[in-house]
Amino acid sequence: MSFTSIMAHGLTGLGALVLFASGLGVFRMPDVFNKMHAGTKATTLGSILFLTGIGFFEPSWIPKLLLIVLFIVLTNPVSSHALARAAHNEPSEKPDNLIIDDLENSKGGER
Amino acid sequence: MTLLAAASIATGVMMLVAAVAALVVKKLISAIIIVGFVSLSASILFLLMDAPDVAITEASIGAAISTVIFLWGKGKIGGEE
Amino acid sequence: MRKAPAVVSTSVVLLGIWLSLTLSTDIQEISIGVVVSLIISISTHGALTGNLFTLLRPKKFLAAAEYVLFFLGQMVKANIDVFFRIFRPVIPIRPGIVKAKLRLKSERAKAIVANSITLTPGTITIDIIDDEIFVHWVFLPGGDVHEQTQSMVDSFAVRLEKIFE
Amino acid sequence: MIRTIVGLIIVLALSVVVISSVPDYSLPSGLQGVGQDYTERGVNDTGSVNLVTAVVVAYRGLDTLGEVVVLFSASTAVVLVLTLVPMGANPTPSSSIVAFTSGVLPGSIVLFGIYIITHGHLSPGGGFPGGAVVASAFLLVMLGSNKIPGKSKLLASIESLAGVTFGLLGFWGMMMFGQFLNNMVLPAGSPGKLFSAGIIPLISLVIGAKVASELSGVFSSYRKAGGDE
Amino acid sequence: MNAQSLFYWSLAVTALGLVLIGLWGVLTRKNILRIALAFTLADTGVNLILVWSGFLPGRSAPIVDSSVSSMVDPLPQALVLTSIVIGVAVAALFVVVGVLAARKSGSADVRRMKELKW
Amino acid sequence: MSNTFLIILFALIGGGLFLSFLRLIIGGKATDRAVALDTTTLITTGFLVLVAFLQGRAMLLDVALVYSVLSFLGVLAIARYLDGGLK
Repeated sequence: MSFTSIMAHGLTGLGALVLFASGLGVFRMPDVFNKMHAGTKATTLGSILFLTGIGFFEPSWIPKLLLIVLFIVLTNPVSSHALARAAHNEPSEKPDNLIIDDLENSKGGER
Repeated sequence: MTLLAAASIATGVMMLVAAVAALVVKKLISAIIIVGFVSLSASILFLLMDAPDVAITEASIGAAISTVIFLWGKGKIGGEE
Repeated sequence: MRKAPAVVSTSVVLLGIWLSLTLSTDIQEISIGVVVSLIISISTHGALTGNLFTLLRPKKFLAAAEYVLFFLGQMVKANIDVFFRIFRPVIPIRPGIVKAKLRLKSERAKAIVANSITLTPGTITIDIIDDEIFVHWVFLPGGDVHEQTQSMVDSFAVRLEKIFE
Repeated sequence: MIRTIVGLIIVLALSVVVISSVPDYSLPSGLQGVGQDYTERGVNDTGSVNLVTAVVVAYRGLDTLGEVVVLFSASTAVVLVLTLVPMGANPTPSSSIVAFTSGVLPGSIVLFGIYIITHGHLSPGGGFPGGAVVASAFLLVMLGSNKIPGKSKLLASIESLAGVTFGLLGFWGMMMFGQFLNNMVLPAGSPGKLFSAGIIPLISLVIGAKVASELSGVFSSYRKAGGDE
Repeated sequence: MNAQSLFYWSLAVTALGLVLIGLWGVLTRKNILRIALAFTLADTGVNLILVWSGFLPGRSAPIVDSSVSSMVDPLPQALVLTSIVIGVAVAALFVVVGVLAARKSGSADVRRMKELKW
Repeated sequence: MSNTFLIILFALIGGGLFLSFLRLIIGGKATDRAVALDTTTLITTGFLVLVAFLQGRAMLLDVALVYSVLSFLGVLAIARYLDGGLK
């Protein structure tokens, strides 16, 4: 077992595990915002680890894999943020378990 | 080969369940989201059927453009189902 | 002409993207890539990267490198946090949305801070209204919540300020 | 309720008919007819490594011209019918992060679309998916920015220019070799290079421009029907 | 039944099932946009069947390479490629006409679109 | 890559895909489904890369790249719709 082989197996395995954890998190978490915690962070790191691991298996693919990683890191938080904003703005979509909610208060002040 | 066969069967089952769900689910917006998933799994199946060109086309059309067209239509009709 | 550095740095980045897409260093690919990336960067006024040449100064380069390392560390921490949370039988949550002040001025810096906060432990950005940022906590920290949030936001903002000023 | 059950019965009957019409459930042994021919001679005939693009652009180029016409008439119909839809309410403005992203990312998405279009003969892709990707960049601008991009004149001229160019490229082959859309009016080059496969890259580019401008035209007319003038 | 033939026929069953589900939706749903969704589902199913008709398990994608010995049929793939793009244009037309009809009759329910009956 | 390891990878990614798919079908509110769709597309990107690796052809990575870019647009469109930005 060489160093590359160990890194490749370890990173792909870990990445797949994190991707699985994100799926589990999206399934188990109770409300939208908490689902987003699992659905954004875990998928981003999971993709990074998994694609880097594949890069250790196939070194000539590394530029393209890096490009996929770059696009995921740039776009994933944006879509998640847009969804979070939508979930907060729409009264029927908003979860009711928030302990404090400064955004609602500041919106109330504006009206 | 066995792995790919298992993957295609699993994807196909998920796709059929999602297609039925898209037609029976209550809200139209949920139906549109689920149709997005159907197109995603169709893209996987195209890739498994050795048709990467078709997979790319399905991904580029089904992921964004057709979703947006339906959302626009729903926004223009307005009101609940 | 004022935007020339931004256009040049954008087209360099776009050329890099093109070459990593084609996975080849053939002369035909490079020439077409140069033409296409120049056209795109001129017609978008170099919006992709802005002026990247300021990063070549050693001080700023170090600041940027520090930011990236800090961000990666925080992201790994975030995932360990999420990982151990979702495998519990009962998921421990104490959610809340807290606001904090953001001192940064430029849109780019604001977007980077918001995206970094979304990817780091326990927090996602809900909205930015003017200079206030609204952060959702999965588990509200003990003590003064507003102070904790402010210090978390500042830990990113201070590092970014060194890059953008 | 009665509708659902009748529909279910019809569909089940249809599925029984289809399943019973399959003669035997074995694997076919190989390709027959024209498919076999294309896989054997495709690279020598057209110089294109990607045989799907070779079929779309070279062997069946005339069909593709017809399909582009279908796409054109469908999108024109959409735009025409949309002028009958009255204006809607004002949309909510997007947040600053989304607006910023929609200003930054479209350039790289367009670059990506151009990569897919120009490498249609080397890797998966070609005019149709590449044009859709370029149209998606336009879509991102419209989703994020709060202004309506008003370049429909440019779009219309690109669209008609692309259509005319397609026809002219076809007639070029007709004049030189007496065959519409003959591929070999340009040198075939060595397969695998960017400049190879005759006029296939050019026609891919034309198809891409056509698809992108038509889909973008549909989007911008949707947006105009909904916004306040 | 070995793995290859299972792979082959399961794809056919999936594609056929999608067409039938889409047909069922077109026959039984009442909202005009829901019918349009069912229509696109059937469209996707038809595309899957067409690509499947040129597919053989164990061969590779029709992009010639030094490592490739046998390929699947490129012709159905080329047809489907254009069919998908045409399909989205047709769906857009469907949605727009549906929007007009819904505005005329005041609801998206097809049973109340009296002007479309003849 | 040994066969067992490959099966483990397929099982983990497929399991994650299946769980987020279940959330997509069971739902709750529309935003729950949208988050599930987002997660599904990202896990699928990983899956497509794995398939490309199995076939050993770099050009299949284009599919994963297109998907990762355009699924973002789809989710963004859904978010903008729920926000009232697509009237």
